[in-house]
Amino acid sequence: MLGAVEVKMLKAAQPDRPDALTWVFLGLGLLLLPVGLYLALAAPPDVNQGYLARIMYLHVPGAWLGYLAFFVTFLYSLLYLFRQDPRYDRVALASAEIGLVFMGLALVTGMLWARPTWGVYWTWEPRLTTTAILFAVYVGYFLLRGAIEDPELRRKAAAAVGILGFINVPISYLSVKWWRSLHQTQSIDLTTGKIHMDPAMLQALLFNLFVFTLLYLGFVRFRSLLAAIEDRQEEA
Amino acid sequence: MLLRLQAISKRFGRDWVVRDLSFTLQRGEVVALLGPNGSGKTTLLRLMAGLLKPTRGKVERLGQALFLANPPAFHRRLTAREHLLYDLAFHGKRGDWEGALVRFGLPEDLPLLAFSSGMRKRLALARLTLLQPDIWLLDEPETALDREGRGLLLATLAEARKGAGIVLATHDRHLVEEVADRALELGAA
Amino acid sequence: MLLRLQAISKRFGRDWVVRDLSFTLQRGEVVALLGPNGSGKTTLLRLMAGLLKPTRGKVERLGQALFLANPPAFHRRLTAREHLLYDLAFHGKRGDWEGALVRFGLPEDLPLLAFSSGMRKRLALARLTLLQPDIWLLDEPETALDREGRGLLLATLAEARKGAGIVLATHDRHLVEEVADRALELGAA
Amino acid sequence: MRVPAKGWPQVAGGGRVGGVKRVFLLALRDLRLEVRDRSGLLSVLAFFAVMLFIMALALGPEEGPLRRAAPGVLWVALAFGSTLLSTRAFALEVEENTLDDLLLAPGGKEWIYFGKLLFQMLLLLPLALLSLFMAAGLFYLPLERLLSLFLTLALGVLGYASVATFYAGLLSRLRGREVLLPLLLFSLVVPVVLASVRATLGLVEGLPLGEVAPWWQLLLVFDVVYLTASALLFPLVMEG
Amino acid sequence: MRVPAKGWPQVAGGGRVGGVKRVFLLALRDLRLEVRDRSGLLSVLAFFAVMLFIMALALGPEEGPLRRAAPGVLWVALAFGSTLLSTRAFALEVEENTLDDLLLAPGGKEWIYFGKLLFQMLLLLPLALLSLFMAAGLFYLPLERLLSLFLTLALGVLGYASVATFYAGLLSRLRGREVLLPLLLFSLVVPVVLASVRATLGLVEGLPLGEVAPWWQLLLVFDVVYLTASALLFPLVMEG
Ligand code: HEM
Ligand SMILES: Nc1ncnc2c1ncn2[C@@H]1O[C@H](COP(=O)(O)OP(=O)(O)OP(=O)(O)O)[C@@H](O)[C@H]1O
Ligand SMILES: Nc1ncnc2c1ncn2[C@@H]1O[C@H](COP(=O)(O)OP(=O)(O)OP(=O)(O)O)[C@@H](O)[C@H]1O
Ligand SMILES: [Mg+2]
Ligand SMILES: [Mg+2]
Repeated sequence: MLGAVEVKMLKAAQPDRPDALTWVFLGLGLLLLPVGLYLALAAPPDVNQGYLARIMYLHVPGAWLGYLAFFVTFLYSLLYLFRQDPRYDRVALASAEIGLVFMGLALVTGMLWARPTWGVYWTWEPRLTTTAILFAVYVGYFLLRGAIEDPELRRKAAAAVGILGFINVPISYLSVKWWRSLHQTQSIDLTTGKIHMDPAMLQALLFNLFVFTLLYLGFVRFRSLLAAIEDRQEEA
Repeated sequence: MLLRLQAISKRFGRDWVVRDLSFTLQRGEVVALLGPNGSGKTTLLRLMAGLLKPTRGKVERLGQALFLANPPAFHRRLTAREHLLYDLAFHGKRGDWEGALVRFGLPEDLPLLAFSSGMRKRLALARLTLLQPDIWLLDEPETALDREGRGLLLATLAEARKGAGIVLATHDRHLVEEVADRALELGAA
Repeated sequence: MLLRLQAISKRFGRDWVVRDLSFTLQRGEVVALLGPNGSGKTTLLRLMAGLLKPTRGKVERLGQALFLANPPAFHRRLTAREHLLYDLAFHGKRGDWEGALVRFGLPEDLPLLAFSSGMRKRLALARLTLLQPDIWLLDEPETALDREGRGLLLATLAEARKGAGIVLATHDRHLVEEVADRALELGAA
Repeated sequence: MRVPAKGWPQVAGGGRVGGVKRVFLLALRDLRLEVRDRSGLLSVLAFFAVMLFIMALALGPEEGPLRRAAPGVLWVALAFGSTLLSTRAFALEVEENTLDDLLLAPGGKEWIYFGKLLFQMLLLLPLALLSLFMAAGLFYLPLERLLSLFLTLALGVLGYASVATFYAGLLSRLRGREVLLPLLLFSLVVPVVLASVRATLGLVEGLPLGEVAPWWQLLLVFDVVYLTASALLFPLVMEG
Repeated sequence: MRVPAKGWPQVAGGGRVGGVKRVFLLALRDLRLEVRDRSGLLSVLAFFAVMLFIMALALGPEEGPLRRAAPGVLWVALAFGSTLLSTRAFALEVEENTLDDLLLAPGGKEWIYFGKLLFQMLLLLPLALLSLFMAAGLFYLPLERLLSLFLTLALGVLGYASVATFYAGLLSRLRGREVLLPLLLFSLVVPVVLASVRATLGLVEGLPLGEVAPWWQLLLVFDVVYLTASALLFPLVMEG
């Protein structure tokens, strides 16, 4: 009797298909993506770099959303450890995965940008290095998950990596300040709140940031759901 | 009440090993855990100790629980004396380790890697008598012991039950008859 | 004659564990190795298997010897089927591993890390019946087995003795009475 | 009570032992086990020697490049030594199945973490000092600012070891830990190693202390963050 | 007989198995165990990547010193990887106490040595190739003479692994093997590593093959000597 009620409650807590909000985020994000790209192409060229600077509208939101995603992973990992509810772990997992995608986007666009401006795709410069390490942490996060069979230990271990690994986010962000080198310092400095950027460029950038955020939210909700379904299959 | 399991279940992968089991252990009780090979005795003991977590249900412990694995685990580079002293220290206890070693017929200064299986079992019993847990969880405690060792085990259990609760998993029906107040029989795997 | 020990002695450090022991094992014989804890039963079995070398004296083996340790040793990442197949291959033998698994009531595709202590003991017995050594050296083979498992052990021994010689170390006097032709009693340590 | 032989510490058996005493006793016991194996300090040291030796030979006889490379080589060697030792700290318990007994001791579980960490630091610090001297011989490393150098080593090693111990504990129950550990660990400690290399390089190249100090601060921040986070997380991941 | 599921090799159960088949089966089984731990190639690879990565960072961004350092770093990494793998090859048996069962199999005991060595080479060779590519990316190592480079790697790795496997077997019954192993090992294999570094350096710096060949000959001699000596000694040290 109790078992039946419990199953019902679990079902209610874990729907089989994405809810309306998820679809709204995803739909709106995908719809606005071309608008953002149009704004990016219409934005005024940079004084030094000309039209090349337009990569920025993918590069910077990608990197920031990566940071945000890892922050969410950090947060939900903490929540998981304190509440021991697998739902938090699934959000952490989803966010880490989407974060890897966004960070990957920032890395790729950065490399594409680096080639014409610095002459190489890659150098061992602090920002690039710390970003690569950040990327590696979350690759490790998934390798660890793959290595542990026991679901509970897997969640705990992953949560620990999600928490400890987050320290690389501030390191990556601040690396341009700590080690002044090739990569450009912040135009929108989140630590001091100062903004050095042309308003038109800023508008386009912020719009793209908004679109990316919508996409992020949609994807995380979607991926958490998939994880829930996977979990249920594992348990069945 | 020393230990209470409330409708606990444990699953490994897809197999349920323990299902909806409830159980209470009182001080002064000796409970035998019976069942064929693979029925979940060891798993249940580890759940009681808190070394495993139940998939469902709750385990409450109102006292210090210690688990005697089979075969017992020791650092082989330490002597019996050293091992007992460290164990006492880690548990913040004091006790007559020398008397215990004499009683269980164990050499003091031999590294444990030179101990035979029966000597290791005796040392594990000596360790428990010194640490005096409230809940004794013993997995096949009678194996590896010779006749004298079995006598020591029986004496130890008789003494321990005065202040503690004991759960022991075993296949030895004679032992059950000799020491257990009641039995918990687990089904086949 | 399958196995002959000629006045062997074994010393660990300064302690003599086995002293001037002579012994012969014939095909078809079951010999029980008795003695209190620490009297040298396990050591003697390992000497017989050739896993230890006697300090003095000579060990002659006229056939393949296998040793069943207590607890038995397996690779925990393999399944029972895989383990038996590799074992057969390493010994250059073939055998009905499927029948053996069914007979001993073991699952085929579970990794051994999920086996309980009794299931491991059963697998060890299944392994021996498949590899059919000439000399069976068993260390406390009856422990960890439930009633059914004990029956299987007795049947296995009865069958094996037809073509091989068996030495088993045990503390279980009932087992000795049931299966052994004669006993070798070792003194106290 | 009989007088204990062979330098048994007069702590045990003396009534209720506090958390700190437990930590020390655990570190002490592990050191003792390590010494009994006759493979502790000496062999890690040998490993260090060979690594420094091969690298010195490979990087050629000129003084300039050798000196520049020294901090990097030194830190890679230390990082590996630390990984080895932290794995061993838990391998000791896992091979003998004694981890369960530690976990069942009354009170919290942090003391196990701190005991293992202390054990590691007690081995690593003398080791770091010795490898500093070796590097001085092989890589023309100047030793005038020995104290500052050692401070750098201590800060860096602590940051490294705190995470290494945590992960070693976490992974101790998995097989294949020897190889999974570096993977997880290094992405976390590369920042520590980088900061340490920079500080060491600054000291070697004779920069004023004012310019090295920021690196020390950074290392200190890492140490504090890693240590607290690991100590808090350890009991959580070890239970059940 | 039932059709074996999940890719079981059709060798076992097929009557008397020769020595060579046994060797292959043992290597195969160990590979399988390694893969089940989900930590085989992938994680050792990660370990290599990390080592190369840190060294590249530590040795600074200029191309010249990086390229010069590459062979040394590569070989230290390979040596370390080989040590890890050979330890693991026997740790597998020791942790489970299954070494006795292997030793009691009929016939000689050399096959165990060769099986473990084969297991190691099967993991190390692809690994060496991959780390070559990584080094090419990180250390500006030119890859034009890939074949010669790979020959050098294969010769060097074989020499190293043959001794490493022998020692790992020898020490497998002692505790503390992870750290004791390098001590004994390195004194024997430093010549192999040095010769390999020299040959690699020659290839990287574009020396004519004629000047590299003597190193290869030397490596070959080492390989043959170490391999025969180890194979002959192995049964002796494993018995009794
Ligand atoms: C692989 C190469 C690169 C990587 C991994 C990379 C990484 C990053 C990351 C992680 C950020 C976000 C952090 C922040 O906002 O401070 C960022 C921001 C930025 N990057 Fe890159 N980057 C790369 C190449 C480049 C190149 C070549 C340029 C242009 C010359 C560039 C220009 C920028 C700009 C303008 C920002 C935004 C900073 C701001 O306005 O606040 N990046 N990059
Ligand atoms: N490696 C060793 N070093 C030193 N002494 C050892 C070693 N192995 C065994 N001994 C000693 O040899 C004696 C016999 O040990 P063994 O394990 O053979 O006893 P056993 O008869 O099997 O005992 P049990 O019934 O407890 O299994 C013991 O006193 C033990 O202390
Ligand atoms: N880690 C694990 N993964 C999967 N299954 C497991 C695991 N541990 C135990 N099991 C399964 O749980 C069941 C109970 O095992 P357990 O060891 O508790 O049995 P037991 O009653 O102690 O048996 P024995 O009398 O043989 O000691 C077995 O069927 C076993 O296959
Ligand atoms: Mg059991
Ligand atoms: Mg014995």
